[in-house]
Amino acid sequence: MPFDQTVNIGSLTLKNPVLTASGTFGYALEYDDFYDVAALGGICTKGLSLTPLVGNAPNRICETAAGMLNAIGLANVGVEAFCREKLPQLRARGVTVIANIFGTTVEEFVAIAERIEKDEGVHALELNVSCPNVKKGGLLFGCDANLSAGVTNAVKRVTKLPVWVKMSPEAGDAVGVARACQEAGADAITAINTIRGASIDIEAQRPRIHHRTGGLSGPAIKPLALRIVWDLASALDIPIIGIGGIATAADAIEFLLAGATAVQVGTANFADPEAGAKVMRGIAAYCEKHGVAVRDLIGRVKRNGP
Amino acid sequence: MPFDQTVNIGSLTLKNPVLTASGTFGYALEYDDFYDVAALGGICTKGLSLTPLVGNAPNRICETAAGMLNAIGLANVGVEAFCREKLPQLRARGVTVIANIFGTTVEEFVAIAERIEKDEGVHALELNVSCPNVKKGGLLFGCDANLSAGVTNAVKRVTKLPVWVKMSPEAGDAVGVARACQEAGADAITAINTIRGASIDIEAQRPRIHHRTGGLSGPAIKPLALRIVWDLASALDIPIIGIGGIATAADAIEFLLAGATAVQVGTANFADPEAGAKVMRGIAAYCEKHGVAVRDLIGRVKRNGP
Amino acid sequence: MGPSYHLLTFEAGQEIVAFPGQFAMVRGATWGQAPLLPRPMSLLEPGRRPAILIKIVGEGSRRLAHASPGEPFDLLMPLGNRWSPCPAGQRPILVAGGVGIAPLLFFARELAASGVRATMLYGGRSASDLPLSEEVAEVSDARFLTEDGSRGTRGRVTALLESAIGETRGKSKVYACGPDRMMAKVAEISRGLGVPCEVSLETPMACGYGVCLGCPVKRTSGGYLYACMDGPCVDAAAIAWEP
Amino acid sequence: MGPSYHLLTFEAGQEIVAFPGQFAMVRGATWGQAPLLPRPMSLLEPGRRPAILIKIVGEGSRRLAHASPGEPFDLLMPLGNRWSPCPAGQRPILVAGGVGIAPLLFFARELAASGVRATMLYGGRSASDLPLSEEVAEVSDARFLTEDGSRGTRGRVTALLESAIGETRGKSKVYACGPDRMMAKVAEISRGLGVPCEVSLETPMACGYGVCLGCPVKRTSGGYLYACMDGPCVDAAAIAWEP
Ligand SMILES: Cc1cc2nc3c(=O)[nH]c(=O)nc-3n(C[C@H](O)[C@H](O)[C@H](O)COP(=O)(O)OP(=O)(O)OC[C@H]3O[C@@H](n4cnc5c(N)ncnc54)[C@H](O)[C@@H]3O)c2cc1C
Ligand SMILES: Cc1cc2nc3c(=O)[nH]c(=O)nc-3n(C[C@H](O)[C@H](O)[C@H](O)COP(=O)(O)OP(=O)(O)OC[C@H]3O[C@@H](n4cnc5c(N)ncnc54)[C@H](O)[C@@H]3O)c2cc1C
Ligand SMILES: Cc1cc2nc3c(=O)[nH]c(=O)nc-3n(C[C@H](O)[C@H](O)[C@H](O)COP(=O)(O)O)c2cc1C
Ligand SMILES: Cc1cc2nc3c(=O)[nH]c(=O)nc-3n(C[C@H](O)[C@H](O)[C@H](O)COP(=O)(O)O)c2cc1C
Ligand code: FES
Ligand code: FES
Repeated sequence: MPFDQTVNIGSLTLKNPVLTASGTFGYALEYDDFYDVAALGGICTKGLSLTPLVGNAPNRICETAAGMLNAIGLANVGVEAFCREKLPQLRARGVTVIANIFGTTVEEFVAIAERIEKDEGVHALELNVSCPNVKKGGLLFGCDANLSAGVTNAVKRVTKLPVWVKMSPEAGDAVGVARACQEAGADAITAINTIRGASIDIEAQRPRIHHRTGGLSGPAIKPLALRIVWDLASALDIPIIGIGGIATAADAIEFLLAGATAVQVGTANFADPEAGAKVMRGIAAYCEKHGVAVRDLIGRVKRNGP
Repeated sequence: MPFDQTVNIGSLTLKNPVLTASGTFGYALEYDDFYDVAALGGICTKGLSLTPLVGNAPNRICETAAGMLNAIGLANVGVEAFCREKLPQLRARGVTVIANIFGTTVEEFVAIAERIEKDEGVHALELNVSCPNVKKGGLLFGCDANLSAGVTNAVKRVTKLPVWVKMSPEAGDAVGVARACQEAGADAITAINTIRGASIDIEAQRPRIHHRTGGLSGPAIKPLALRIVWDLASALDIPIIGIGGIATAADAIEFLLAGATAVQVGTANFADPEAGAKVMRGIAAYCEKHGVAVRDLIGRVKRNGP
Repeated sequence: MGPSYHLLTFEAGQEIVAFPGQFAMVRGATWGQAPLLPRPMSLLEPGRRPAILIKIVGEGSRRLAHASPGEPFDLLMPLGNRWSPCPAGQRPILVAGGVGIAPLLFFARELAASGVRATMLYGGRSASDLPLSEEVAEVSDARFLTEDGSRGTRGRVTALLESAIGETRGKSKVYACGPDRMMAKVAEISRGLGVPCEVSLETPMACGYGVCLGCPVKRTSGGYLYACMDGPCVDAAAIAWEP
Repeated sequence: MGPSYHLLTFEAGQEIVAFPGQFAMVRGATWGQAPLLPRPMSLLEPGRRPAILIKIVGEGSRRLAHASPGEPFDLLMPLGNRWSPCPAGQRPILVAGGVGIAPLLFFARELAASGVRATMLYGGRSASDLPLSEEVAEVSDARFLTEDGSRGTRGRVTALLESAIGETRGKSKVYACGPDRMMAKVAEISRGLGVPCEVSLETPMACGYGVCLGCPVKRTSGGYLYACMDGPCVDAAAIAWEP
């Protein structure tokens, strides 16, 4: 391949820098009708908890300007069912699997990681310390440097897999939290998870989301995500995986230029199930046009003078 | 008037709950061709500094999905020119004037407030402790409870005018910062200022904003702003003035229902110079339809069960 | 058709095989970043020129309704399940509220094609809320109801349901699509008379194919059904209707 | 017209009094939340049916260019200042690059109406980048240039400027609109030959009427000009061109 698309996230080499985001791609098996998901750099599973969760009461979603709110509440099949029912099928397809995991305590995170360790087929763990839609855990961890580092460190001790930590944009000091995770052994930082928002139905005079607030995602948050990724990439030594509002290859390339080593496509999968594949192809076309390998795009944005 | 539109922000009674936002409405004199700005609840001036500022190098603005980034850098005529050249004209028109003021030190804030105190015609001060586009001051103040409270307290001591403090959405603990300002004597909290974002031109491989980052505003941030206003209104005793992405009366009513006592229209003025007037009329129509005074809308949103 | 109902027909470029009850996720190819999500719409007709019936309730439906000829759209279809077949010996009673007629007219046509003329109770606020009523009358034994009495019987569709079921001496199956409150009432009446009832769920949806988990509906047996994957056509008895 | 240039004419419903160099802020009334901001566009024609010339460079210009007949738009106009009149005894030399022709064709028509036939140097990448060239030739002494030689002289507009000024023996005034780099070069040549030069600034704009402060242009005397209020037509000598 003249314009190499592979990137390295620590010890893990991805076929290309495009992953699909947790919670927006199911367990990837849903995409058989659309495209070969094994061609992706990777897929991040729906957030896995120690035991199955049914999630929040409806309404869980509503649309906002160029974005959406969601308060799914981490409805998922649980790590056990995932490993037994989904993982073998993903393995058979040759998919690069990132398990997104969520616990309400450090012990839960550790137990999930240990369970995953027992099977083959997961290539990295992504710690969701930034879910805004659950009562316990979630944001509490992700906005605090010590707590985030504590989770990271505890998980690192029980797994041989690379550990990615997924950041909240609500941490007052995102760089500080990320740096603490880096020091605790994180192999990469994923940024960003959603930021909490609200919407009110003025005729019913009720929140549109039953949970009152939901996580804002989609193109609306792209500038925010890009800024945070840029800040993190400038400050840290480990790779940053950029996410937030990416719908096109052009969006993804902005993140690469800002310093992301890879990107994730989230909400865009809803409007177009093939969004991930299109972003992948578009990046390759840009590399060809500019005559560069994808890793030469990383952090290439020029700085302006004062 | 059967459906009273007046609201009280501390000791100040506004004709109606609609103001126009700082930096998006010039000094209000620019609107003579469009409508009578004295009919508004109030206008917030462009941020005034102690001495005139020329602002940042171009490009200062760019559009994003349902939003825009700006890094104007607080270009303004300075408080002296404002008081001499603009204020008399505003006074003559009977406009309710909120002076938005900005300093890089507590002393500067105080000096500006003292200068304004000397003239008639300003009805309240809005402290911009949350500007993301300047090298000193700005966010530094607004994200720290002690610093914000310090500025508030110092200004309160030299002015008889009501003091509003304008919050940054980037404070890790917005409620904590606002509460500290309340305790320091703030008469109201304005929320929110812009949140920092970035955008990259992938062909030029350069930031679209010379300053690298700019403040994100417009409909994109409305869910975020509404959530913060809702949180603040639930936690504080002083009035909250809601702002962020308000373009229509329906948007404004969401903020009132969430607990804002008044609202500000910002970026929407650019697409439609009459946006403020339209929001004003739309709220009155809603009050008529629902048979309530505007103050009965404040905080009226219903809570969902668990 | 009333001012707020619109029929939209697409040139699919290929034969779309779909069944009554199934839906499409529809998005304008030129919408850009807002509206962001595709909108779920029941299929009214399959084939090379699939059609939907739109009621304007917000920005997305407004743009669909006012599409200009030749405007490009992205459609994901067919999605979800179909109305379950009506068992032999049971008479199908279709109960439609307003735009809920779309999947039921499609169903009535399928039934008619197989030689079964369904009973249709079709209601709305006023005469203009009964789009496609002539087409409905062609393929079913239709009774119209309006709340203001401007067409057919004055009242709500549920007013005639009991007698319609009675006419079949309980040998019927009810299929309903319309506002939640109407469907809950239809479900209650059917249960009371011991006849099976199926409803087509309407919830907000982001994806339409099971990955966002944004379309839950409370289940009587605990937890949630997902409207796009477990429905939209579901046994009414499985649903824990909101009070 | 080339594939990426489009003429858009509005039914203003009233007489728009505007002068060459002034612009409009244009936004589709149905755009909703994105594109958010109106787009600045030079007026090509005033009157009851004002017109603009659009080059597609992004989403906003694409939507304008592909507007369907009857589509509603919000226009704020006229905004900004006009080209300053050409002093008696000086020959107007208009230098246009691509879509920069719009305010200059308007100007050439005004000059022609007052009995002055301007010199026009009109350049683009290739023949298809010279929209409205026939209209231009009608009202001015036009010389066309293309970089690929597909029409007129091969080269850039600036190639002929020196000789055009020379022909007037320095008794001319230059008016330029086009890409920044072209205008900088035109300004440099004019200054070198001691003739006055005016340019029409293009910057991003949010409001168009002086409140956002988003349209600064660096001034030689320090600080900034604002393109919407101090321009768009400004003395080229006042501008500190980027290197
Ligand atoms: C399986 C399925 C089939 C459907 N079939 C049809 C159809 O054939 N014809 C038709 O006109 N509509 C149908 N709908 C409803 C349609 O999807 C919504 O009306 C549409 O998405 C609203 O989009 P909007 O942008 O116009 O309104 P929005 O601005 O999104 O919302 C306007 C109002 O409608 C409510 N709303 C939003 N989404 C839905 C929804 N899915 N169901 C009910 N209310 C909603 C909102 O709460 C709000 O009060 C169907 C929905 C589902 C789930
Ligand atoms: C006073 C004035 C008069 C103008 N007259 C015309 C005209 O008659 N015809 C015409 O086609 N265009 C004209 N323009 C330029 C036009 O406003 C921009 O091309 C348009 O706003 C781009 O919008 P977009 O959404 O298509 O592109 P965007 O997606 O906003 O941007 C696409 C590309 O164009 C660049 N761009 C954005 N805004 C401008 C701008 N104002 N000037 C130059 N480049 C820009 C961006 O940096 C980006 O690279 C004028 C601009 C000004 C300030
Ligand atoms: C419906 C939905 C469900 C999500 N579920 C998860 C999740 O389980 N775990 C997680 O880490 N992030 C979750 N996210 C966050 C996304 O992975 C992503 O960080 C965020 O949506 C921003 O990216 P986007 O704008 O591309 O969607 C979810 C997002 C959405 C919209
Ligand atoms: C171009 C521009 C300039 C602004 N200047 C100021 C300012 O001088 N002082 C200030 O407190 N806020 C300023 N703001 C922030 C707005 O007042 C407002 O808080 C923010 O834009 C969010 O509201 P909106 O989405 O309605 O625009 C500015 C915003 C914009 C877009
Ligand atoms: S609509 Fe996404 S899971 Fe049902
Ligand atoms: S465009 Fe807003 S000040 Fe010039």
